[in-house]
Amino acid sequence: MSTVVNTSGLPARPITSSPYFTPLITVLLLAMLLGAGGAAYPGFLSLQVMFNLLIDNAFLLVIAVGMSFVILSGGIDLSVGSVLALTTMICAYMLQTWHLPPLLVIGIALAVGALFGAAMGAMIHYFKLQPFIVTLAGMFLARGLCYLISINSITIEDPFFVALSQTQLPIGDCFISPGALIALVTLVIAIYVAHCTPFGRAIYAIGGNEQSALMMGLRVARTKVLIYAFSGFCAALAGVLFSFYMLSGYGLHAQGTELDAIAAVVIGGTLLSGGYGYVAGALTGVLVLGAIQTLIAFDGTLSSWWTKIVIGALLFIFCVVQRVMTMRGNKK
Amino acid sequence: AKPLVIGFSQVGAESEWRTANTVSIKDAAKKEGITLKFADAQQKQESQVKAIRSFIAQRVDVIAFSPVVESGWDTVLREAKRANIPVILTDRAVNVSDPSLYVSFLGSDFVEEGRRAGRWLVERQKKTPDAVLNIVELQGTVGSAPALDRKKGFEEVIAGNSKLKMLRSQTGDFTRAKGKEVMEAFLKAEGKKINVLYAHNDDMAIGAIQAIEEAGLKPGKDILVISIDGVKGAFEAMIAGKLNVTVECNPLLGPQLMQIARDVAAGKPVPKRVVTQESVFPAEVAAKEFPNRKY
Amino acid sequence: MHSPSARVAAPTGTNLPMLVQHSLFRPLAALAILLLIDLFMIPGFFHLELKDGHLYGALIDIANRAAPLILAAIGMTLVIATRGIDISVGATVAISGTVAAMLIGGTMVMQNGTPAYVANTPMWLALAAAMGAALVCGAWNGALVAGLGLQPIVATLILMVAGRGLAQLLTDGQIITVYYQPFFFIGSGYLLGLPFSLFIVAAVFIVTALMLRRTALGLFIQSVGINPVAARLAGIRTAVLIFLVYVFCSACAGVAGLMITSNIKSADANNAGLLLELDAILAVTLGGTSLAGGKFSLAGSVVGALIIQTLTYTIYSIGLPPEVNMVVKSVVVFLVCVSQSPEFKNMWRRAFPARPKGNAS
Amino acid sequence: MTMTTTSSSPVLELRGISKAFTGVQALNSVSLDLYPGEVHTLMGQNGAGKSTLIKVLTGVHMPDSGQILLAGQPIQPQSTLEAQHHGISTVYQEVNLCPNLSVAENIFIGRYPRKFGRIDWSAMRRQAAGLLERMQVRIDVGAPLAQYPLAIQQMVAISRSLLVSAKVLILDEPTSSLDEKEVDLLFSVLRGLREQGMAILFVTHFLDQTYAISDRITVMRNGEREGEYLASELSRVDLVNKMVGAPAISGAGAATGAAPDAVAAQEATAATEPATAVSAGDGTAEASAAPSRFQTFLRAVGLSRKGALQPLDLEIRQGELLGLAGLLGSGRTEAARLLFGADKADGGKITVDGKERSFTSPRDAIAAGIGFCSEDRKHEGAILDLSVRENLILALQARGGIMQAIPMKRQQQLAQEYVKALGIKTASIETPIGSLSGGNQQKVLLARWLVTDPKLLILDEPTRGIDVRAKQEIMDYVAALCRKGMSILFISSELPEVLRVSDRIVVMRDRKACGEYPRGALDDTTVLHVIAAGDQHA
Ligand SMILES: Nc1ncnc2c1ncn2[C@@H]1O[C@H](COP(=O)(O)OP(=O)(O)OP(=O)(O)O)[C@@H](O)[C@H]1O
Ligand SMILES: Nc1ncnc2c1ncn2[C@@H]1O[C@H](COP(=O)(O)OP(=O)(O)OP(=O)(O)O)[C@@H](O)[C@H]1O
Ligand SMILES: [Mg+2]
Ligand SMILES: [Mg+2]
Repeated sequence: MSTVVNTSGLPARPITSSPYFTPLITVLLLAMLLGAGGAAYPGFLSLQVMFNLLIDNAFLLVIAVGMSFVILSGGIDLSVGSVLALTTMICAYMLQTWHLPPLLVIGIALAVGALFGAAMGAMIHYFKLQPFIVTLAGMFLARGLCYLISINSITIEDPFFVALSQTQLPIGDCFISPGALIALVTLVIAIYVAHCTPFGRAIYAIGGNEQSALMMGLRVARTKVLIYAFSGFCAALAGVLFSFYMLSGYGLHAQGTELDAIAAVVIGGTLLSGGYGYVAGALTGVLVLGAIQTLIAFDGTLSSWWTKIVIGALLFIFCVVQRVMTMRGNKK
Repeated sequence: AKPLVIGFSQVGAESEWRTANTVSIKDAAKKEGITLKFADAQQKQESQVKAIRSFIAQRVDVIAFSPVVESGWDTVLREAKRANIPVILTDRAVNVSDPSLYVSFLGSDFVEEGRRAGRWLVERQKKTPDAVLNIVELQGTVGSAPALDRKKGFEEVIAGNSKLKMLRSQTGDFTRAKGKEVMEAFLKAEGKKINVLYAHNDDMAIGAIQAIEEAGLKPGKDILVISIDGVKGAFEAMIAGKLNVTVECNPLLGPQLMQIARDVAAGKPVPKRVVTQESVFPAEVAAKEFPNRKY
Repeated sequence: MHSPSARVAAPTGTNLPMLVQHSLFRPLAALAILLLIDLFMIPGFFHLELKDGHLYGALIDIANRAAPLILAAIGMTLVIATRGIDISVGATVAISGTVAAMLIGGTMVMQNGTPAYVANTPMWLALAAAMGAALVCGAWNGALVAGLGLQPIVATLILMVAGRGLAQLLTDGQIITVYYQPFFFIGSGYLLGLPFSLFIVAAVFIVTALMLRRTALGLFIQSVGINPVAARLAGIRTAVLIFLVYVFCSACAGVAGLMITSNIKSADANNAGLLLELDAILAVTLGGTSLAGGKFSLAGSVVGALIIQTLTYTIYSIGLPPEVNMVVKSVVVFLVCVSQSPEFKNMWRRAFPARPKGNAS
Repeated sequence: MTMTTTSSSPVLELRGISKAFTGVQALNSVSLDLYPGEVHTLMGQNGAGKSTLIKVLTGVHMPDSGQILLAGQPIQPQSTLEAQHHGISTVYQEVNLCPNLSVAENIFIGRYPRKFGRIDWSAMRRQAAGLLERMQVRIDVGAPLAQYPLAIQQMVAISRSLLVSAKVLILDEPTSSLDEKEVDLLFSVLRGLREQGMAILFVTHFLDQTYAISDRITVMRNGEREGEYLASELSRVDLVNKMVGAPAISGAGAATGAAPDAVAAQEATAATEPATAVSAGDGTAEASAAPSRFQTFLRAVGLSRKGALQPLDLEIRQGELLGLAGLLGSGRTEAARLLFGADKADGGKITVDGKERSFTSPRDAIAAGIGFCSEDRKHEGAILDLSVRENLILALQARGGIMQAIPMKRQQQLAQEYVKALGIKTASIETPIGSLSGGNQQKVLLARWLVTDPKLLILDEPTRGIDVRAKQEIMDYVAALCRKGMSILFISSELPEVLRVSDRIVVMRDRKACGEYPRGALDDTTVLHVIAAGDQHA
């Protein structure tokens, strides 16, 4: 009589409605993809190939981590690919022309990225502009700035960068690159921030309902600016990793990476409308994209257009299976 | 014996030229009984690096690739070297600290192409020694190697000539639509002043030719049109008298590439630089050449 | 947008004339400023002349060039109004253009000295097939978004990635050149002295506007965009509506594809309509439609598209080096967007108060 | 003005606050004093400016003029955060929480318990469960808020506001979706806070509640303060008169009875009864002339949905007002949604007018002549950016289909008609519905269904947030429609109201029907018994 509402009468919540369900499906699908690759192509399932997935996609992972924050808050950041390119350009230019110490260069590059993001975040928040448009313009701007620095590609010869580029950290008889480690560390920090700090939770709240977040007294303005600053920072960090990876600065680097990052985040189970998802999903998403590419390279018979079609088809399968499974799970 | 396995990382399929290049390589491999692992990088350097890494993981016999960009190849090429896989570059060069990272570079010389275009114009100018020729230029994609080099080569040659004046230079992104659009704008801004159009590829030239016609001028006569590549469309335009000259940039690298690959695999020495056979096709020879064109 | 007040509470400005209050005012003003710059920077910019019965001039060029973008923007407006987005527009353009070009093709046959051209397939059939292909693209997107409930960006990303691949598959990676005069009429023909493409755009615009005005379509689309749950409970077939909107958007893109293909007389599967989707989205926003869905302005999108094309044209004509193109474009976008934001208007009013009545402090 | 009995100096003073929106002067020089250790109730008709006053006070809106003094010091809160820092804690009229976060987080976000610098999740859950326990809500606090019905969400919002050690607590219609028992619990919590010296500002439309809890009442009318009174010195009749403006009620006998608010209001509106003259169904036969009255219109057999509703048999007759009573989560809303096709039923049959139907979408139900007014107006009802007119004709237009656009003239005529008939307070029919006060939005949504002239109208909490007088008007209006042959399924958490208006009452408990009673078979006490026990089948 005294109990107003009681859960005892409710059926146990099924696994499918658990918030972990979508990411779980993605992990399963990824395992299936890798399994299929292993069955079809000898050598595919070797440890080094798996490490290569991380090494080759380290920069994408870092970008996707930043993008996760933005998407969780209900926004989007299209400028990341260009900011990455701009960072490589800044690094290369300052190293090659001004011969600044590499650590200072990295610091400056990261600061520029974060400031760039913060500026966009401020415009989005204070002028109530659409994130899509502001970051689209940001994308043009950052690319354009690359060309203003130089339209040529600049090779980086700085010994520190070269050393980092060529260091291989052995694990068994395989190896992993410092860049991949940095990316993983970034991921871990981001997961901690998202789930264990008030800032992280505020991101989720804003993604859930910005108006409510404001009414609940959260610092929406600060959080939003910080989110985009973080995304810009991640893009710049990815740019630094990319510089290690490529040892060059170039205005045409990483074209379309923003879409890869968005796709990775979404495949990782984060809802584009904001509020739902896990930062860790970025890793699964990135690995899925990487695995698709590796699979295609191992196959080695696809024409250019077939490559595109197959990528599209695999994306389709991923999205549909994920969607159908979740719909089954909590059909309402 | 086991057939030779070549891993080839292509830039993409962004133009007809590139497609012809791919087809040539695939056909040549098939004809020679070589197993070709083909990967399309969709214009992304990072994809090429990934593809090369996966070739190393698959332990192919030879790796060949057309680099998207010149710089940034040291690390992955070192990995290839450590795995004892020889690397051949096609079409574009790379900028590495240690030249032993690749065994051979097969391809055209973009700067030279630009120079050839320039030289043709200088020759042509001699026919009308007094007139000043105003040039407009349609560049390729901003920052891309062919765009930079073709501009450089061309400028090098016309630099000393006071009768050749560059009026406008703008990017047409290597596409017909953009070429046409930019040319329209040039025509509106400069009007009849324009005497020469130099386009970094045939596609932009073909687009621009349409713009010139729609403006009521005669391409090839009122405005001289120079372009680079030598695709079929360019020959048709030359036959119709709308294009004056195209500098060939030969995509048919397949047979030469397979030959080098075989030599490398057999341990034979190969030249570090193999320049593809290329020529300049002025309109006069177009009709005769046309039936021989493969792309 | 969760707060309705954002848009409602904004201007109380009583001293401004009605004109300034109109939602089209700012986009139009931006366009006017650009044209003004052209007037001073480009000699003879506004000059129009009649050449063999064709009106000829920079303005005509801009309008003509903007035609495909306007079409794409019209389709995109409706998609955005339902809270969606379609980033596969460029791919659809490539597909429809390729299908048309392949079917028409046209071979140059030398008939006693004069080159004559014949179409491989009757043109109407080719056009129908091209539009059919575009509609299939739209149906695919629509099914993924409305049927499966995928998020619009991701759903259309699939076609964006695969679409050009499909088009290239058809052409084997070649640029298909068309040699068939009647086909060229769509993209570069003239009617009554004006480019024919303008008539197509006008027709699509008028039909769409009429549909929105005269039927309940506009109301339904807005309802779905603002509150899909409530719209469904009010009895609107939300899924069908969303599906149709994507089909419509692709149809617009299909026509744009025909126009582009016809204009350059060839189908370039890899480059036709490249990044058109971004420009279309930009046009819609510059026109004052919010990406959050709901209220939209079709005319605004047209103006937005004209702004973009005028800007592009200006950049090409005033002799800017190509490497600054993007910087200029981004700066203009920033300026136009900021000037449109109500917050900016408020700040402006606070910074330069037009002597309003009694203030709080 | 009456003298105050409690402590001498107010914690919070509002001085001459004015606020105008486009076309509306929402507040006109309103003053208000809040004293510590007092419950101060704000009363007024829909659109009187109560919510606006609260929003000004808490930094959501900037006042055009006026002053806010906290403990004598002027403050100008620019945001809710700032207001919170000043010790002002608020529950707004529309639930403002994040649906994606867990219940516990919604309570604690912004002030998490920390351990080693990071959020202490387990402590947070424990404390959240404890807080809700005070209101006797026992739910899984780890589950996302969106899983719970509106009432629970409201409790969560209240718990959140209780968490801060605030000086001032503001509650804007917190009880609109709660039933009596929960209201009692809430009140006991509030009394506790009052003892501790907190100043509480409370908004409600329920006279009972007003008198149960308040020490002081401020009445607002048309954006102005009508007056401030001690609750003990103001009779119900006077209160209603002051809210409405005209001395509409002749004092006697209104102060007692099961539903005094209703009684008072009934009389208040006696004169305006002809408001129902607007005929929703011009063509339908007069009530008495309709031979079909009380023939079965809709019959549901074994209607069920996993996890939401146990098989339910329900019969609705023509021209009948069927009440659905029950506690929170008893499945009333679920039943309504299934009848309307808003959710898909797992099993069961629905027969309408003798024909078997299956509703896979609301459209099907609408085609069969059913209308449904949802309890969640923010998410399932109002289309905020659209105008009153557009919101009002939406269902009618949807039924007519895309092609048959209702001519603008007719739209305006309909809108004007209903704005007048239901007394909707709006600047114009072209005003976006989002800028109407909560109660007026509700009226527009009701009108949305009335214009479609449905054969069966399902009203899920239709009077939530509607003022005393309007509630009466609406219920009378609905009753008149019933007499003309429309069937109504009426769901309300206000038992007295259900008892008063229903021809027949179905009581639900634990997601199934547990009894059916004709009019008059239940009274205030027996119905509680039935709901609680559920086993006394009639
Ligand atoms: N954001 C807004 N824009 C325009 N008008 C508004 C806005 N908010 C409120 N109003 C208007 O201000 C007046 C007062 O509204 P308010 O919400 O304060 O009423 P209320 O007393 O809370 O009514 P209810 O009991 O129905 O909740 C109404 O006429 C309303 O239409
Ligand atoms: N205690 C609860 N825990 C979780 N979910 C609940 C609980 N109570 C109800 N629900 C869910 O809330 C939804 C609405 O319940 P239902 O509303 O049908 O009851 P109601 O009698 O209409 O109550 P209300 O007065 O809240 O509207 C259902 O989907 C039900 O599963
Ligand atoms: Mg209110
Ligand atoms: Mg309910």
